[in-house]
Amino acid sequence: MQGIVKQFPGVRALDGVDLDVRAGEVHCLLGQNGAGKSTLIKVLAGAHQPDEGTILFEGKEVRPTSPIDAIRLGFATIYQELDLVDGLSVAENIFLGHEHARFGFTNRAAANRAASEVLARLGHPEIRPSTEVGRLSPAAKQVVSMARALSREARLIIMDEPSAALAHDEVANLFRIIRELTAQGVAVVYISHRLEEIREIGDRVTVLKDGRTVAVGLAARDTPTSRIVSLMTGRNVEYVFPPRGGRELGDEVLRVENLSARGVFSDVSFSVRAGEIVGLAGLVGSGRSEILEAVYGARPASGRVLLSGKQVRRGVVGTVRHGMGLAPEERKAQALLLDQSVTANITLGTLPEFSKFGWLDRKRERAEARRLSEALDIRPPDPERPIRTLSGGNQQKAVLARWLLGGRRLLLLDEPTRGVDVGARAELYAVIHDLAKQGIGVLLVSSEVPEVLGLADRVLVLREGRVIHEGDAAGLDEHRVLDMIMNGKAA
Amino acid sequence: TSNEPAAAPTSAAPAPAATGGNDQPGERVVIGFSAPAADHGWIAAIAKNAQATAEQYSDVEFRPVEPTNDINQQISAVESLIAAKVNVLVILPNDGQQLNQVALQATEAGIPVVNLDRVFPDKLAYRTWIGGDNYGMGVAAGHFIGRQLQSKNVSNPVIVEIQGIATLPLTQERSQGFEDALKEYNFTVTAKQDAQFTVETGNEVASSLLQAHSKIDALWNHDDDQGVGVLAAINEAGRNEFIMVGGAGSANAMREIQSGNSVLQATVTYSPTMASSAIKLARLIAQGKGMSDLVERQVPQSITLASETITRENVANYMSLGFES
Amino acid sequence: MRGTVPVLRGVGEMRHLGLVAALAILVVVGLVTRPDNFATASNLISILSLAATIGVITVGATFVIIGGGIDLSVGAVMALASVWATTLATQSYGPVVMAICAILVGTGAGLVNGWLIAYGRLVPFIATLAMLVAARGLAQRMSDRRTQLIQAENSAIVDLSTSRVLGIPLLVYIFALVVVLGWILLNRTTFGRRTYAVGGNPEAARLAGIDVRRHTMLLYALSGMCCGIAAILIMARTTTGSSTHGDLYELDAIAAVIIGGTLLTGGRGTIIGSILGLLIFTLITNLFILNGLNTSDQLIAKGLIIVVAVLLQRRNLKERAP
Amino acid sequence: MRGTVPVLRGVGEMRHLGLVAALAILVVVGLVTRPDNFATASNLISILSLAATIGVITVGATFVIIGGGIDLSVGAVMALASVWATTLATQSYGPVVMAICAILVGTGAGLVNGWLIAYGRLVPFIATLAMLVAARGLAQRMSDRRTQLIQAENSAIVDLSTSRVLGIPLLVYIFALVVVLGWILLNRTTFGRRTYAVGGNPEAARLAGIDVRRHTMLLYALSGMCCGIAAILIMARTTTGSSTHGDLYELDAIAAVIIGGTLLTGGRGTIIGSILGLLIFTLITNLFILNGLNTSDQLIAKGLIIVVAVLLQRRNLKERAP
Ligand SMILES: Nc1ncnc2c1ncn2[C@@H]1O[C@H](COP(=O)(O)OP(=O)(O)OP(=O)(O)O)[C@@H](O)[C@H]1O
Ligand SMILES: Nc1ncnc2c1ncn2[C@@H]1O[C@H](COP(=O)(O)OP(=O)(O)OP(=O)(O)O)[C@@H](O)[C@H]1O
Ligand SMILES: [Mg+2]
Ligand SMILES: [Mg+2]
Repeated sequence: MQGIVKQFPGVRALDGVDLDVRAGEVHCLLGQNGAGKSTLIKVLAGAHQPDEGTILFEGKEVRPTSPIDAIRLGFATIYQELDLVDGLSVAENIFLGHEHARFGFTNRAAANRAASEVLARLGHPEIRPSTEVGRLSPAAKQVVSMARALSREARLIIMDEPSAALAHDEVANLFRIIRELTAQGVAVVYISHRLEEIREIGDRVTVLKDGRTVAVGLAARDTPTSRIVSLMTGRNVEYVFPPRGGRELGDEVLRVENLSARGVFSDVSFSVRAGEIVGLAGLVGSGRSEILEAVYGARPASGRVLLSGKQVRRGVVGTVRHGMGLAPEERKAQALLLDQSVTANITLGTLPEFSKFGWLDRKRERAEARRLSEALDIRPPDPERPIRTLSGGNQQKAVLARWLLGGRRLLLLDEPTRGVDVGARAELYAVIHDLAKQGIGVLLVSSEVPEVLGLADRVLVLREGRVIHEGDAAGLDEHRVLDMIMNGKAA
Repeated sequence: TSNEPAAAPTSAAPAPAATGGNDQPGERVVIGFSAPAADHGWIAAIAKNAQATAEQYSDVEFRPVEPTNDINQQISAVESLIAAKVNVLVILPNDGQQLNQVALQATEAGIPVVNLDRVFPDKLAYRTWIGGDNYGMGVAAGHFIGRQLQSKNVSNPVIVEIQGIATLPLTQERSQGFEDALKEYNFTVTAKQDAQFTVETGNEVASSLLQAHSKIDALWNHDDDQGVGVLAAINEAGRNEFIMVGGAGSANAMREIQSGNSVLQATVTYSPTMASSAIKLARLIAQGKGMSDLVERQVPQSITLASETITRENVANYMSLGFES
Repeated sequence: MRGTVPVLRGVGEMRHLGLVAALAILVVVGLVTRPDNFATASNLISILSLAATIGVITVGATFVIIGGGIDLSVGAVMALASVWATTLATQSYGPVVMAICAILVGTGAGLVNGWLIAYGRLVPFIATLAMLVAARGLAQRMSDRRTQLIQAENSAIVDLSTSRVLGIPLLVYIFALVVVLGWILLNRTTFGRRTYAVGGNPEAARLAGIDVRRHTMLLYALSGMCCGIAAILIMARTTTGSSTHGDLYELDAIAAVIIGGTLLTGGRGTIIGSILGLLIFTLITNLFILNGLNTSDQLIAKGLIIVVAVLLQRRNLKERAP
Repeated sequence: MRGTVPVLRGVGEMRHLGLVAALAILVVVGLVTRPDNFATASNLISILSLAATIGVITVGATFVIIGGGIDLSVGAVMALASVWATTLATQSYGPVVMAICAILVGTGAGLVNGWLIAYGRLVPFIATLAMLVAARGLAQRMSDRRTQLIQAENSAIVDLSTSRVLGIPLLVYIFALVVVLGWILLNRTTFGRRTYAVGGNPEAARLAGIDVRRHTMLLYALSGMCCGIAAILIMARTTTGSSTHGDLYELDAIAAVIIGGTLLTGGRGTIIGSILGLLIFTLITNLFILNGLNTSDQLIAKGLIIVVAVLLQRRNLKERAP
């Protein structure tokens, strides 16, 4: 790809990008949130039309004007936002657009068989091809997305943050498959904000910054992290967690007693004190999100939830009024009003703070939104833009910003850094720490064990809906936690 | 069939009674005309008759407004005619009561209103009313059925009634007349259902009614437009044990009656020719003339058409007046 | 499970239990209130004949709604097709040409709808509303607002309603055929599967390489074709073509589809649900007329029954869902 | 930009340009075809009076649709409110009680809709369709299918239509007031903001601590209240209460809202767009009336105009959007 330019109203998302990918390699695409990575690969996949620039594939100029063209060329894409049809089965989703059919009549048995094979290859034989996709967990959906890309005889596979919704062992699975593919000469474009993944799987790296290529074909294994980070951000960011300690732990803000929901989790008890960060570690599907939702009152469960010693009325309205806030895991489905401005999205949870007798103080609202988007470095820095036009990572920041307002006492953060770039991640960590310092209790779920260990004071390790270990984060290392969540050994 | 070119009388208004010099061109008049939407054969015939009659006179400028079934819009339409200062208005209201006020406005603005068919409750609202006799229609149908059944010595007959749009006052009047007439024979209506004046709804209602009553003696259907559907349902069910009477007097119904092998043995008229008469009256009123057959110097305040019963015996006389549904 | 007859399985599926229960209750009411008239063969046939016309339309509407659209023009298009097929000119070519004419007019109107929506990017609601208005106008123009009788030499059309095979009128067979074909198309072909995709997540469908626009256009054409078939049936039943046919069918058809469990937002739904929904409506009307209820009371009762039927279905869904 | 009068800004906004252009074209057509009648004060007032009733309903419908729902019962609820307010019993308490009665009946029906949808979990389409049917039936029952005249002693109601201030009938002021209040509620209050949230992404709204159910219920109550107000206006215009009032208003209101750019899927839309959409419809009708087109051509023309108006708007949107 040469000199690709893509203009959106008010934003030049791509401003002359070059990318060259060789057969059989894993080419990583790096860049800050909003750098233009997703836009670039959408151009390649035929989902966007470039304003300028050419694409050469195997020496010939191609111009995919629609996704169909790109698919015919042998490009398969896993998009950043899940692109599945909830009402169809797993098999139907995988083969959507290239069904097993004769004269237009579908052959379900063949499709289910083929789907089982692909899923088994991905290490997920437990996902049944006839299950409706709408009933799967986000991680399983991601697997189905990958299966779909693999089901095509692709020459080039593009993966936009495929690992964001995956946990440790799944990523390993993914890498195994990528290696199989590249061994067959398939080229892979891989996007991720996790540098350690790049190191492990990548061959070469292209770095984007503000819609331009700033580095081409860096060796993935040998380039120093600091150099990559400074190429991406234009400054030096230390990818570290703020020092623990220096925080006073106050009274108990949250006490959970014997929380159970049939088939998801059982007998969960723990507490969070003011100023304390408690992390939940566990495999995908271990019920972490469900516990958060149950604590928040968004999901029925038995057991008691006490906020500052008082039992709160069940239901989100009550818990929010008592100072809880939840940043949910699926931002598009659970958090965002895509058609509304960034401001409206940020203030949604705390509207009463900006109103008198229901009358909105729009000036104050805008000012606060502006302050927060600066603090979290949401780009572009215009809070009046529809949030739909923001990049994935920036949307995620807005989701977090929602609960930094209005005196929360307890924040529930579900995968708060999913899809957030290295630089912003460090900022988010600092923000979370600051919040704790102000005496807010934080309950954190993350699939990245180092993140849990680095941020939290105390860690609960979950396995199949049960707490198997509870203890200080300081006394744990990544290895031990992984061991526990994989093997269930409460060491 | 109805696909034949319109029978003569619908385009040429029925020959007037000897009107002497009244048809001579006179002072130029603008006649405003407002009626419900012509989504139905009878109303369509009303609009056509009015138009055709107006065109016969060189001194008449005919100004129809968009027909509509929405009261609110018809009020607006009449308001626009008042604003355009027409000389005389002919209004067939969707509902006389609801258009009363705007008719009153017109009268107050000095525009005489000829009220066609559905009557305004307030006599101040119109100069002349001309319309059919809905009650009389029911009476005519009731008497025909009553006599037929009596002559067959039927006791406790099953008499079924298919009404038109139930919310129209005219429907209620028709049913009342029917009931009252049947009472004289000690008969009552066994079942009645309303349809929407359309072929399709007539068909739907009839096919279910035929299921509900395995033996029927007589059936009165208020409207010949929907009657086409009613007859189709009867044929489909293969029923012929009863006599049927229609309403309004469409050409199609007359042909059925004439054929002699139909259950439809009579229809009671409610002739859309009244629109032609209304235009003529409007013209006379605007020109300050009277009706030449009458001694009075001015057009009368109210004229009610008689509802006639068309049977096989007299259908030939009426054929030319039948409107195509 | 996979082995059983598909239609039966469909009816038996949990999600339709509520509807089947509602139907059963109505049948019981019928048996109790009119033991003599209700359960007769002729009444059942009459119910099916009544349901046939709108039933055919409902099949098309189900496709459109699952595909994420809506078609308000169904009744008007059916009226236009019936009028076009019964003009003197068309009638002179005989019944076969009349039937083909009706289907072509319906499909053509559907294609216009589809084109406006898929390529003209009009909202379905507006495009088909415009078609509703325009098709009625055109039908009135063509027919000069008269009811056009089918001539004696073309009575083959009317025979669809009056001739019977095994005691059942031909038009009921046509209805059944359309339902079965619709079911196969929706459940056993790529076209059907893609319809769910286009309605459920058009962006995902596009990215999966489906030509969403063409598919959308075809959906409306299909709906139009069903209206054309329905026009033949209504011509057979009423022996006429008329611009007044099919008044407010759009509401009835959409209501049947939605009572049947299809989401108005698209992506989910079944043909069998729609047909059950329709039968509920038809049965309600039939029961009312059998029992001689007046229309005001009918309306009130209908409103209540709709609510109860759907609540029944809801309860059922709830028990099933997690 | 931010400083200018909000309403003006709203009208001037890009997204409404297409609508304003369509309106402008219609005005030009009016001026050309009827130079003498069109631009008169009395004609303009007549247009506004005609638009007032359905305009008030449109305001409520805009809220419901932005909130992700649909209200098919508006016309029927208006009819019911008009009938209830004009029963002899109610009339005996005088015009103020009549007005209050209309509003209470409307709001009550809206609450029932809202309750069924929010707590009974019925699909809005079905719940409000059931209400449509039931309310019409009830209105027919109450009025015994007769038109109920407003009695002389309660002519204060009728005065709303006949009395004028600065040459403009009172009911036009009421219409304007409802529009302005609606605009403020939607754009300047937390209620409005929440409406967008509930319609745009109910799950997100729920997780943000909004009581989605209660809010949904209030939206339908608001729509019902608007129907109650509309009932007062229609009573004033027709001097009657009747079960036939407001037939098919639901289609007109929804069409106006959607032409105005509100998404049927919720989460997006403006009051001003709806009102412009409504004015377009009303203007079309007015032009037809003035020009005395008395054939079915009107319907055809109407269909075409709708398509063109929306295409104009689309083109405009396209230029703006990616
Ligand atoms: N549809 C759109 N309309 C307007 N602007 C857009 C649109 N899509 C993307 N943008 C803008 O283009 C820029 C690049 O976005 P893109 O999604 O490609 O970023 P990214 O590199 O994938 O970021 P992330 O790591 O957060 O996913 C951003 O500034 C974004 O706001
Ligand atoms: N709506 C649902 N219906 C049925 N099962 C569900 C549903 N939602 C979640 N589950 C199941 O509940 C379990 C916990 O799921 P969940 O994805 O929330 O776990 P998690 O620990 O939060 O993992 P993740 O990292 O994906 O967030 C899984 O087995 C999942 O399949
Ligand atoms: Mg991205
Ligand atoms: Mg989770």
